[in-house]
Amino acid sequence: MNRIPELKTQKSSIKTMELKDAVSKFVNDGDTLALCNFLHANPYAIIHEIIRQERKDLTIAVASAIEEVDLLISGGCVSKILTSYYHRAGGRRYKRELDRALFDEKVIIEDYTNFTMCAMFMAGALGYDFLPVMKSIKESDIFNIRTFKQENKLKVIKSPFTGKETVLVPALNPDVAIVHVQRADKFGNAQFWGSEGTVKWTALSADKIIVSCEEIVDTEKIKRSPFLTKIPCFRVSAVCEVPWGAHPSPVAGYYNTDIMFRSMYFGKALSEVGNEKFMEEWVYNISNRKEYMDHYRERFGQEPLKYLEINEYLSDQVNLGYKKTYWQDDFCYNLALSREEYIELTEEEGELEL
Amino acid sequence: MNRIPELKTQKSSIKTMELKDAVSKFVNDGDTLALCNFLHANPYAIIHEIIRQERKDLTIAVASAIEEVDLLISGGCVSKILTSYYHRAGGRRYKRELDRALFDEKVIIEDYTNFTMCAMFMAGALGYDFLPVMKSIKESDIFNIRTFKQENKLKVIKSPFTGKETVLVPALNPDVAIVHVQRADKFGNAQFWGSEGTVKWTALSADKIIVSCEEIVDTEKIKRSPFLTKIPCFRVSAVCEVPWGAHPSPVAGYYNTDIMFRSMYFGKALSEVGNEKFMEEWVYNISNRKEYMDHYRERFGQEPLKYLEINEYLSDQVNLGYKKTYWQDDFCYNLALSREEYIELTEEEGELEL
Amino acid sequence: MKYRRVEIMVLETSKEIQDGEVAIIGQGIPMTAGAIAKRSHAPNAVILTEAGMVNVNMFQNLEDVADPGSTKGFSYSIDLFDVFTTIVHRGYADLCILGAAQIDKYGNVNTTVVGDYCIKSRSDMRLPGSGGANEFAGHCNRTIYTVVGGHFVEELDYLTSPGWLEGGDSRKKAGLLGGPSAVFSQYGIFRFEEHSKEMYLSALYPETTLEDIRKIIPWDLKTAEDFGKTVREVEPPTKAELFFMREFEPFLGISGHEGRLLQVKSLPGYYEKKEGKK
Amino acid sequence: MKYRRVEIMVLETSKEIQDGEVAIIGQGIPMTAGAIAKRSHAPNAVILTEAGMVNVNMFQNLEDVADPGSTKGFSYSIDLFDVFTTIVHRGYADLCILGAAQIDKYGNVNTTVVGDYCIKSRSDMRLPGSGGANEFAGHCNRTIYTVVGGHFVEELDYLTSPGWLEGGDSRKKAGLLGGPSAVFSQYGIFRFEEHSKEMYLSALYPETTLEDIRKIIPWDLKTAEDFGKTVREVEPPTKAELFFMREFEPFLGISGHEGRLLQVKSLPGYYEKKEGKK
Repeated sequence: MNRIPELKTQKSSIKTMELKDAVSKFVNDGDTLALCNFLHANPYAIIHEIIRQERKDLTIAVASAIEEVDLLISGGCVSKILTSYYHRAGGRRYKRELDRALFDEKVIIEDYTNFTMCAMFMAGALGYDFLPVMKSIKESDIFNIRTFKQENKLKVIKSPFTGKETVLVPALNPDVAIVHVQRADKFGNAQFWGSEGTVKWTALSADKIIVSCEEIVDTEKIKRSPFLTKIPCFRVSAVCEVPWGAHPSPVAGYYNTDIMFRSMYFGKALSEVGNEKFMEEWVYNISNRKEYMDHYRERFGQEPLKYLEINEYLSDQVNLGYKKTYWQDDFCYNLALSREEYIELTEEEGELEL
Repeated sequence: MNRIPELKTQKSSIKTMELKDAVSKFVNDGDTLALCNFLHANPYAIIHEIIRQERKDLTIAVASAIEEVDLLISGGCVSKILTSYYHRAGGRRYKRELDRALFDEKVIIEDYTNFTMCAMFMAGALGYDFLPVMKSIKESDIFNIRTFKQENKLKVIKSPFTGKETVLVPALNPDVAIVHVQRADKFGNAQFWGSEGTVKWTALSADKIIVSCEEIVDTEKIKRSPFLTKIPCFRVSAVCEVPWGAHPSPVAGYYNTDIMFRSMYFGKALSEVGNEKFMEEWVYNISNRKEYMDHYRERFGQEPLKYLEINEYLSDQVNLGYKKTYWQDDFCYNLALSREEYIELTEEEGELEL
Repeated sequence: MKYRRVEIMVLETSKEIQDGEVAIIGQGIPMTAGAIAKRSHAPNAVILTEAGMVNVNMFQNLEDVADPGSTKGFSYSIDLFDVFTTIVHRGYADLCILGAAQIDKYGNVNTTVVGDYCIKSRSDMRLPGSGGANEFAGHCNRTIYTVVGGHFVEELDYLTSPGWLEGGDSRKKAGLLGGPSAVFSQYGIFRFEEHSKEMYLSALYPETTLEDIRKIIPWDLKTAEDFGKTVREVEPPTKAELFFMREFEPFLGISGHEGRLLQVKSLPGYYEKKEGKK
Repeated sequence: MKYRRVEIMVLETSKEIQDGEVAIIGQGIPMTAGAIAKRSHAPNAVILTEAGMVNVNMFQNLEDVADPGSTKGFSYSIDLFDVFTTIVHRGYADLCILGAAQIDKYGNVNTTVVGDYCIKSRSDMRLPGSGGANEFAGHCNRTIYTVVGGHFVEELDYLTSPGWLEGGDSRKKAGLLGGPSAVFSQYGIFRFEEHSKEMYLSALYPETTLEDIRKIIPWDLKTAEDFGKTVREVEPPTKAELFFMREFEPFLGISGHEGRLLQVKSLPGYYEKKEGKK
């Protein structure tokens, strides 16, 4: 998945569109698809749309997976998985889509660690071929046992400066990354806070980035909090306003984990029949996130949503500041000259005549 | 300057102290001293104190230097410089301390680029021996001409994954880093915003970090803006409240560059006599920053300070949020049980007797 | 009043965190241990998770290591890469507290798979995988394990996280710092002998005998007495401690299975209607 | 009304930035060029500096690349490392605008030292050094140079930033992307021939002749006419353009030396008292 960095740009312009169109335009069969969110604000709305549009033969790259990858497997979208963690809810009695797919040899998995997954994304995001990683992985079966990455999983060199043994990961540059964030502007400047996880490096490693967000906000809000921007406008292919786009996972400042809904899913997904029913009801029979939430309210009422509400804990306001302009009341304090004196001087010092 | 990472910790505790004591305790003759600030909020107060305490034989490591390194040279503190940029105000007629010291062979300089300086600090901060860097440096005399770093300045290897030629920098782990920031709490959690430059990687590369700040604030303010924290408490050796600690450089949200004062310095520093006068008046005859600013006001009045004032441009407030506690009015919504039902269940499920 | 073994285990685990230390907590049980430490003997401890929330002060159990809503703020927001490199790799993490599914006598741990890695039979079972555990175990000063529902084994099916490797100085030779320091099971506490690095019984929980312990350990376990020390008898928890823990994480007072069933049933009118009819 | 050559140079430089492009601006002259582009033909250009302020909309000249006070906000705050890697190295920087002290016919540049690197004689002179220039010049799609007070030379005293190296495909062979695209001097504009990569005269400023240009170029300079094109004659600036530029950066209307003298004198009562008596 390495490539020589090429001259490329996704010019700064308005990037808002319907999620349906973004997936249709930017996700292709056979792509390596990176999931940016690390257990926080998982991009469920985008994933449901990818399943509905029946993408095939995807290689999923994700540092820590919860049930979102099970859904993609259910949808028949996945052939390979690069990951370091795959949530298993409680012990031997809980078999799910991954277990069935591995047993049936429908998918193949390559195990890493959260850190080495992140380092591969980062190497890709930086435009390097490789990055060094921490040594502990070499003393594990994660290093020894390799499936589809084989000799390109991890390599060991001697540091040319100290001679010390150093483990390297290769760069990972997915075709497309999907990410859910709190907010973005119409140009695609995407802001994320709470637990940062692997969002930045995963997103920036990809060629194309699809952003869904709880709300599109005015650029002035972005400019007043530039430290919250994790993905700049000129990297984004599409930005889609999708409230509740990460349900049932939490979004800092917007909503809490829907534990009940997740438990319900885990319960159903134990059997193939239950899993199919879930997919039918919550993915295939739904055409967008608004319908999904309408269905939720119809099914369960408003009460479960009340436990997802978040209390207010506002960020501290600091002064970002800007200086006085050099010219104050026709006096230039930078040169200690009145406008008249300045004009006189420019006439003296000028070289050409207008 | 590489070292095997050692088990070490600077425990979380109260780190406030007088700047005088911080320099006396944590800066030693012969140290490699890193200057973290990149043309923004340069730590002048700490530098003046180091000069007054007559530290000798320092190796200065800094991505971009303005006049602060000239001051350290004037003070006889410096023997080596690792840098990539050294501000020269306007052409051949402007000779300053660096020019004199190089001609007299009092200091030796090794040239890098801003990026490779930063990458060396970053390698050190990450605990790696080396990091890859961008290839362009290999096509320059920065690569070809080497002074004291010799073969350890830069090395070239073939990428073990792709065979591509890759330039590497070695890690840089300075003994002590000095940094000026907007604010910190008493534990040393240091917050910085505006232009971020090289602050984070330079500070985190060092064994000891001395922080000066415009103000010490309550930890609650830090917790409401964790994304502004660039150095965590457990890495900091000392935190010193020093208002105006970066004058004449700017501090985002606090004050603007004092262009007039810097021009005055550049003017004086052209001659050895003028430079000595400046050092006498602004460094040696002053014992701390408060005296420095008192002297400034006495000398120039309040008027020049008025041009340093910063207009208010407040950061946008976002909801960091927190969830409802599981127990609401003796009802546990997480398990959908009343307290009575819960207690009954714990008695049923309990394994041991109290 | 009744209590569960896991509750005393959490309380004992919390005592591993010293004041002012930098402690990494993994998913599940370790989080409650961290919260107790922070509210009792270690108020200045810096608790963090790999998702990059540093210096959290959890008012209740985090759903997972990235749960942003269980703390009113935290003092340093970084990402996963920075946690591992600038804190752990540089040696600034005093300890980590992790869970183990299989653990051997040298504290090597498997959290990846039970049985064959390629899931060739129905009895082979995927576990979550390393997550952050491999590097935490390999590079923190001290690694503390909690074993709930996991097993002590002669041989791991898969080595996810390095402990003392083959014992003795084998870990040091591999260039790794720190190492496993204690293992908290539901029956007692284990530590590692200084030179051989072999796990031994250090303390027993109330109402528990050495025989109970031997039933879960497949090798000839040594105890503190083999090294001239005594096997400590752990005090039962206080009512206040139990109350605090159950407020913080109601799951602790009941079994995980029971808890999950309750959660599923609580979605009003759903579970009953659809599944109840079968 | 009089104007200075540097003012027309800034205006012409600004035209290199296309709308929506990602443009890196270096210290000094390039900043005003960026500001003009943003307020005229390229409102959606993303202007950034290596200190990590991305998408600035400067209301006046930045004192330097890290000056935080000359923009009311910006949309993406990163650090220097991220600018170089995630933006420049990955190929997302459409162009950079840099200053040159010595430049040769293939657009290779020296900003490090005039004379001997080791400053063995009083005539050897340190310049600022690379700063960010080496990597910008080596990895941006297009590099634009402004030459004010610098020199066109046959041979550089030190190669700080790679241009087309020895011309032809030598840069491509070295594995570098992009390359120098235009050079703005005080007398005219230079571009590079497609195959040989040799610098040629592309445009002349008002009241300037080819002979004026030849005086500052030590080699036998080709012009656009050698390649069947015409040497464009640059239009003089408008009064509105001059007014805008001088509001934005008053220094542009006067010489740098004069400006600095004025600044020093303006510290009330200081310069006069101490230095005036000499």
